[in-house]
Amino acid sequence: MGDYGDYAVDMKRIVKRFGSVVANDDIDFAAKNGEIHALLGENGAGKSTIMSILSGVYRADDGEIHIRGKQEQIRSPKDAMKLGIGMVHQHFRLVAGMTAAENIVLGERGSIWRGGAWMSKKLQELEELCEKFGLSIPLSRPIWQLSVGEQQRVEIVKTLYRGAQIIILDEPTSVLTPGEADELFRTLRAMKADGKTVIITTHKLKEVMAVADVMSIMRKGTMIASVLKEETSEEELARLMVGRTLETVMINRKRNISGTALSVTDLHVNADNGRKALDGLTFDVGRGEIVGVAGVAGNGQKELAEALTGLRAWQSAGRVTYDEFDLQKPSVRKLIEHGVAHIPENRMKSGLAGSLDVVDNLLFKSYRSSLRSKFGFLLRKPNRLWSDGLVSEYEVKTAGLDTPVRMLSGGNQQKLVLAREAEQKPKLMVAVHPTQGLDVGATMSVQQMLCDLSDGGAGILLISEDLDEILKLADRILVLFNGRIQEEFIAGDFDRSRIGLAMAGIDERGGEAV
Amino acid sequence: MDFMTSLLVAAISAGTPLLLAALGGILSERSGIINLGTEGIMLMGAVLTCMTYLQSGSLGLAIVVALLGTALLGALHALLTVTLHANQTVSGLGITLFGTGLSAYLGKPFSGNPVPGKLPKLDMTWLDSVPLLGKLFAHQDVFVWFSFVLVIVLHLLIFRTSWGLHLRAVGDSPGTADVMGIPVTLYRYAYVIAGSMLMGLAGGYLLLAFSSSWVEGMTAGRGWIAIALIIFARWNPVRALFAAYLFGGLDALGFRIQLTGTEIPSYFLKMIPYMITIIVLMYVGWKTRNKPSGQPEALGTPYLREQRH
Amino acid sequence: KPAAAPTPAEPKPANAAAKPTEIKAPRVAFVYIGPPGDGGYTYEHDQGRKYMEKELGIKADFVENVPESADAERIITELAQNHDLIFTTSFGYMDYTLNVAKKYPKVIFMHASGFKTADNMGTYFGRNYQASYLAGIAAGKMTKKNLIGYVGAFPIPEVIYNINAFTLGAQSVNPDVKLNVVWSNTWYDPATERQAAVSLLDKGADVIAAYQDSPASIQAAQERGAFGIGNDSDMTRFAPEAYITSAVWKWGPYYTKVVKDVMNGTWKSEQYWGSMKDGIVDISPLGKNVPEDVKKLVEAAKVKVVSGELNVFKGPITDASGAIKVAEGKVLEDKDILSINWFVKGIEGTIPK
Amino acid sequence: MSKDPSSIQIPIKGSLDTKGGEPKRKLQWALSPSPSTAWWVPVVSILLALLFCALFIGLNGMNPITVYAKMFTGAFGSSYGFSETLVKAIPLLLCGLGVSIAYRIGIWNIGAEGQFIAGALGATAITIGWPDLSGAWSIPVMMIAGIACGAFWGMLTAIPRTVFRVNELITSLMLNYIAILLMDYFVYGPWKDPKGMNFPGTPIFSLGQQLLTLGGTRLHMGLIFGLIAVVIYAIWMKYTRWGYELRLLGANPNAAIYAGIAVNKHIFIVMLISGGLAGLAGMSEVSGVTHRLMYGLSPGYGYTAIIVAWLAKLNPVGLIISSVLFGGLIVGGYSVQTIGLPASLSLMLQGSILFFLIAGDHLGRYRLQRSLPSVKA
Ligand SMILES: Nc1ncnc2c1ncn2[C@@H]1O[C@H](COP(=O)(O)OP(=O)(O)OP(=O)(O)O)[C@@H](O)[C@H]1O
Ligand SMILES: Nc1ncnc2c1ncn2[C@@H]1O[C@H](COP(=O)(O)OP(=O)(O)OP(=O)(O)O)[C@@H](O)[C@H]1O
Ligand SMILES: [Mg+2]
Ligand SMILES: [Mg+2]
Repeated sequence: MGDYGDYAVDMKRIVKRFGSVVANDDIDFAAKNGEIHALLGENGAGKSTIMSILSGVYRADDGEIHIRGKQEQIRSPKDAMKLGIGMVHQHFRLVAGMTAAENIVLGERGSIWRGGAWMSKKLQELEELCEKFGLSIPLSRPIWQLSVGEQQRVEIVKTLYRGAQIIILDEPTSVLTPGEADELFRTLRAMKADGKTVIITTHKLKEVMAVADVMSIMRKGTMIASVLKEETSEEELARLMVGRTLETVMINRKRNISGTALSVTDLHVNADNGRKALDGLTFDVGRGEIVGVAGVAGNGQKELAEALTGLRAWQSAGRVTYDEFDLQKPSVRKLIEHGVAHIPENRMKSGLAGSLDVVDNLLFKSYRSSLRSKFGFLLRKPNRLWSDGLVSEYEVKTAGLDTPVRMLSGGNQQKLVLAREAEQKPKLMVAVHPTQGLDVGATMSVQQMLCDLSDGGAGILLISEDLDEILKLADRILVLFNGRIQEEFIAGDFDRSRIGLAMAGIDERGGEAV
Repeated sequence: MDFMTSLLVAAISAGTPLLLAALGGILSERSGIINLGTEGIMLMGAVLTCMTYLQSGSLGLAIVVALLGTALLGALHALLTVTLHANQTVSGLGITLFGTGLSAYLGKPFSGNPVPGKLPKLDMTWLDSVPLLGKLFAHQDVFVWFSFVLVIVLHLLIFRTSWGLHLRAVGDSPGTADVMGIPVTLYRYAYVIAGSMLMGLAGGYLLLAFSSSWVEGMTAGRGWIAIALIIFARWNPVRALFAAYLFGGLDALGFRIQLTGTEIPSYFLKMIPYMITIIVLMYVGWKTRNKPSGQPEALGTPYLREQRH
Repeated sequence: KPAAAPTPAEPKPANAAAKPTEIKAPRVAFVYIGPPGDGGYTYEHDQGRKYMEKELGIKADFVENVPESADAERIITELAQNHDLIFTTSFGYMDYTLNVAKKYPKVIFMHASGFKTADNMGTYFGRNYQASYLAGIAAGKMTKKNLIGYVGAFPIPEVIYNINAFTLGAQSVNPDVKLNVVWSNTWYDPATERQAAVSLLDKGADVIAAYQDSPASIQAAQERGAFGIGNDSDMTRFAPEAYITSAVWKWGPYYTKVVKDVMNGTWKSEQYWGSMKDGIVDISPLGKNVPEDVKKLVEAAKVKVVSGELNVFKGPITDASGAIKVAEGKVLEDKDILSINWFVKGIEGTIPK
Repeated sequence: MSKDPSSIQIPIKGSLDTKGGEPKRKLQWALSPSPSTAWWVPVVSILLALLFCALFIGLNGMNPITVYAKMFTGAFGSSYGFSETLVKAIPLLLCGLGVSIAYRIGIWNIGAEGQFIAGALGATAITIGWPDLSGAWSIPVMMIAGIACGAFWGMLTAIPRTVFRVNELITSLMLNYIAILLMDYFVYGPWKDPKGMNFPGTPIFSLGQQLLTLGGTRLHMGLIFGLIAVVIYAIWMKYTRWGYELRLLGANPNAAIYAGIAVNKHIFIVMLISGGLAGLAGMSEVSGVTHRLMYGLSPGYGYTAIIVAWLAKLNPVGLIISSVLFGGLIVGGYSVQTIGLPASLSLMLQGSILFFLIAGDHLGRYRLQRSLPSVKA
């Protein structure tokens, strides 16, 4: 790589260790000016780590970094910023209590006074910026009220606003709907057209092929290869990532649906802010059936999942019955006892306890059972054996059973949650974005696992923003819009474009729904 | 002076040291660092004010020395909690022990000697004829006026300036602040130190306004009350003003009830401020049960850039 | 110094040991409730210690800030291991001192303000109410509005008899005078004491007296143009304009005498309650704004108190409800003074029962 | 544990191995974090703190060695001193245990002081209201009363917290002041010893109302209560289902809700236990040491207990060590006063020891490690 002029980023021999874990082992990575460069790899490959080094969040143990041909020391995010490097982190870096606009202008120096006039001037500036890149965000709402997609757009606008020339997006699409993802890609292309260098990490090969110019593939802390889009294929990428050829697993399903696992009648639920989130929902999930819930983020999916798993109260009128068990008022514990499993939307917020170890995190749902505890005492040895089994069965990569789960990579954390929930042998599984952030192999095994569960007679409510996933797995699709079921589709009658219309709130006859 | 007016005057008088200390605590906690050393820092502020005033005869110098000395204690707390990631509770309690001890040690040769001068007052005789305001404001000392100004300045600082925005970000989400190029460590140091200086000032004021001479342990637990008032005020300077005056006023109210010849034992009358505080908080808690508490999200947690959160 | 006994000696029958023996250079220790720099109670004991040290040319040890909790017993025990005479200067040490006295029969203990004794343990205190009475006379003359405010620390006999004596003194020169009492429930907390004083000033009192350790109340009085009466020590310097006087302790001569007795082997266990005549209590010089005639009046009364002609608690005395507590021609007995729990007529205030 | 050899965790080799075809790399020394602190770090920290304070002692005109020797012998050097240190450690241990349990689930109970006094009040109430209770019954009934009153005081913090979302730090602090005033009311008022010349204190407890003591010392059965409680705590936290629920709740309350754990119920119960333990400490203190309720009963045990708990990192064995350490520091601190050191210096020493301990705790987690910059997979 003699000609540095072309390279926006050139990282050489980067080494990074976390305790005894080598997250980046002698990595070389380079990205040219004005290209969209995708960084691929399985969970825990070290993608986030190397990007964090570039953006100054981590400091490399060894190696050098050249930016636009010049060797630079990046000691802090501030150094990175000065070099025009901005990053959208996998776990967003936003202040929940502040508005979107405040978050965007947060790092800004210069004028100290932040009166109303200043803010309205900024708002206008930001709106123009959003428009330029085709992003829409509610600028004056606090972050905690925004959906994940909106939060991500805030993050992107933030980097753009700060004039970043090299923009890193760490798994930007894992939390987006197809529509949102498409929007994001449009934005990325607009940024590329603007002369910016974009680096994104992702697991979704289809997206990569659609948007990236170059792909670099990492595996287990090392860099495997860099390939041009024109010279590769999805299959090759997958092989490089996983290190072996992936047989395209056909998902086989028995599809014998009988009885009801869940029956919901006239369910009304309020959101955190008191506004109505679910407005009289009625539907069933049969035993052995997978019901997909599609919809644009913020139409009540989150509240639906919470209401069904006992985390959120519902208005008294409705009625929810699980496999003949009639729930009077929300109780997580009763629902766990009656075999309701839940893969929550945000694993670190509620699905896991970061400072506890793997065993403790696997015990969440089952510690009350007589297999895991007797006379109020936990059975330590059996529990460890059992955990060890689960960890290897679900291929969770961890340094050990005593490792705090905060140390695990995002994908492996998700696998841990899945392992725990599936282990419950549930009668009903409420799965929210179950494959979010998972690599190809893991995604496949998770999907297979869901199918196996349903074949075993469990009802599955699959709430996902990955429409492809729903189309692939579901026996029935409910499209949620504005807290109501906009339309229902039965397997064999799936029509992508009609589903898309329904998600936008437009019914068959073409009129806008109320 | 009628009952209410005199009570209000008493409330301001008793509330001002609490207010200053609570404002200091708010600054510190807004940056994410709890400082349970308030009591010790107040004592150091008091003793340094007294010593310097006695030695130099200059009030100004006394206050400067008190501010510098308590800034050092703040820096120690920041060093331990920000740089060395020490447990903030232990460090704060250590500051209280150390400050109590050091102040007693330093003050020994000076105790029982009154400082040579009075607190300067801002006399506004033209206000005297105005009914309520005259009594409340016409003859307040400079510290009281300073505390009024400080409340406004801090409110604007926290909510209307970029510094305040940075400060809140550092306290709520240091990880975010860091990637935005805000120097988390610098902010935490600066605000812990500034907060300590206010606590020191509170101690100095307590000495100058209430006893004019030093004796060990003269704050008598006011540092702890100030810490409680921070929560009461939900980390907001303006609310801190009302909280401090409410507490001070209730404290004064007890004596006034005693003077009505009531049969209620004075112990129970002295409980009034504590009980009312709990009751008010229960009421406010119930009313705002669906709102965020206002507590800085990262309060009490050290920030390490490379640690996963 | 001789080596300290490593473990406490076995308790022995108390009377077997307390034989008067001469101790040439007694090792003396004091146990203080507060810091010597409190400017009040402990300060005066410490002054007494220094006086005694100077008079006798010996050096005494002291331990300050000893809480009246379990700690006290340990500290007294430790001191007993290598001292001959120990003064414990606060009431709360009484039981602890007694416990240790039983274990160390060779050591002499002197406990201030208590009522329990042993062969090797005596008690001592002063009739500071006599001085309070004199201060009351000054106050009674100085008040224009005939309303005096009194800030009391805690409703214990020591405070109550001082308030009563003070009131009787004021009434002796001004029969119309009324007294309002508030309890601060603290010995030393300037801000609280000031609050208490201000509440009295707001009610119209123009003289503020306080049985407290800090000068905050007289300072508050000065700011309001009222007069103030302090306690324990001379507090002129804190509020020269407002200062009238205080009852003050003069422990030095007494401490000297006790140590001398021990040196000579003449010490005996007794309950000493010294008076103005002995010089253990006094009033501080009257303030600069106190008129000459008032000074004269106080001076004259002082002579009578010292000579014994004037007994502060001489009947008739009625309590606040009007009931006769001391009949005409009788005097209140010491044991009744020491356990007093009523206010004399003219005092408005509550003593919790 | 993943047995897969291709797992990405590549242990760094301890030994130098640059043979083979690998290019030579320079040897690195680096500070690397390790999860725990070595045993000697606290010892060194304390020594440094002593060295630091030696400065002040020297300034005060005394020989630091004499002072420290006296301090040590005063607290640990004789059987009497050590028994006194343990007497001091008992309330610290029980209160420290109480606050530890609360901190485990993220509850900022700084109300041990008030709960301690409430416990003492409860136990004393039995002696006042039921003076003739037979000896064998007195102690158990007093214990129950002490624990119940401490727990009640804890509940007064728990209810505002769970029902009204009031920060427990502020309520528990306010309740401390209220408890002290309540105690003052009783000892100055209705419970005053009628034979006590109107002085503020209850009558001395009868022998049957006093805890057994060891030999001629003041070391009482409270020590046994404390040790039993610590053992129960250790087993409970580590091995029981309930302990697991509390650990989960402390680590992530949202996750606890998600796992079906009734958060408020747990907070409530934990506050009862926390208060109950402090209450037991209060009962032990009146029944074992002071033998009466008197004003100024606690010289701040409840607050010192917070330090004890955090120093121990809420760990059971640590609690025993740190309560004895602090008991010794206090006892030794008074002891050196008998040779003329001002009280203030022993407070400063306590503060400095804390500073050095927590600073050492952090610094001690770094080890100088010799390693290769990288190891090729
Ligand atoms: N701050 C940290 N502390 C400790 N270990 C870490 C830290 N960050 C990363 N690791 C470890 O480094 C390895 C690489 O993690 P990294 O997050 O870079 O993976 P990734 O490729 O981004 O995976 P994913 O697709 O799951 O996000 C993992 O084993 C992870 O546990
Ligand atoms: N507490 C709230 N107050 C106000 N608005 C809210 C609140 N929660 C969510 N919203 C609004 O609802 C929309 C979606 O939020 P929500 O997180 O419920 O969606 P979701 O379906 O779970 O999608 P995602 O998975 O992307 O978060 C957002 O546009 C947001 O503005
Ligand atoms: Mg990642
Ligand atoms: Mg990751």
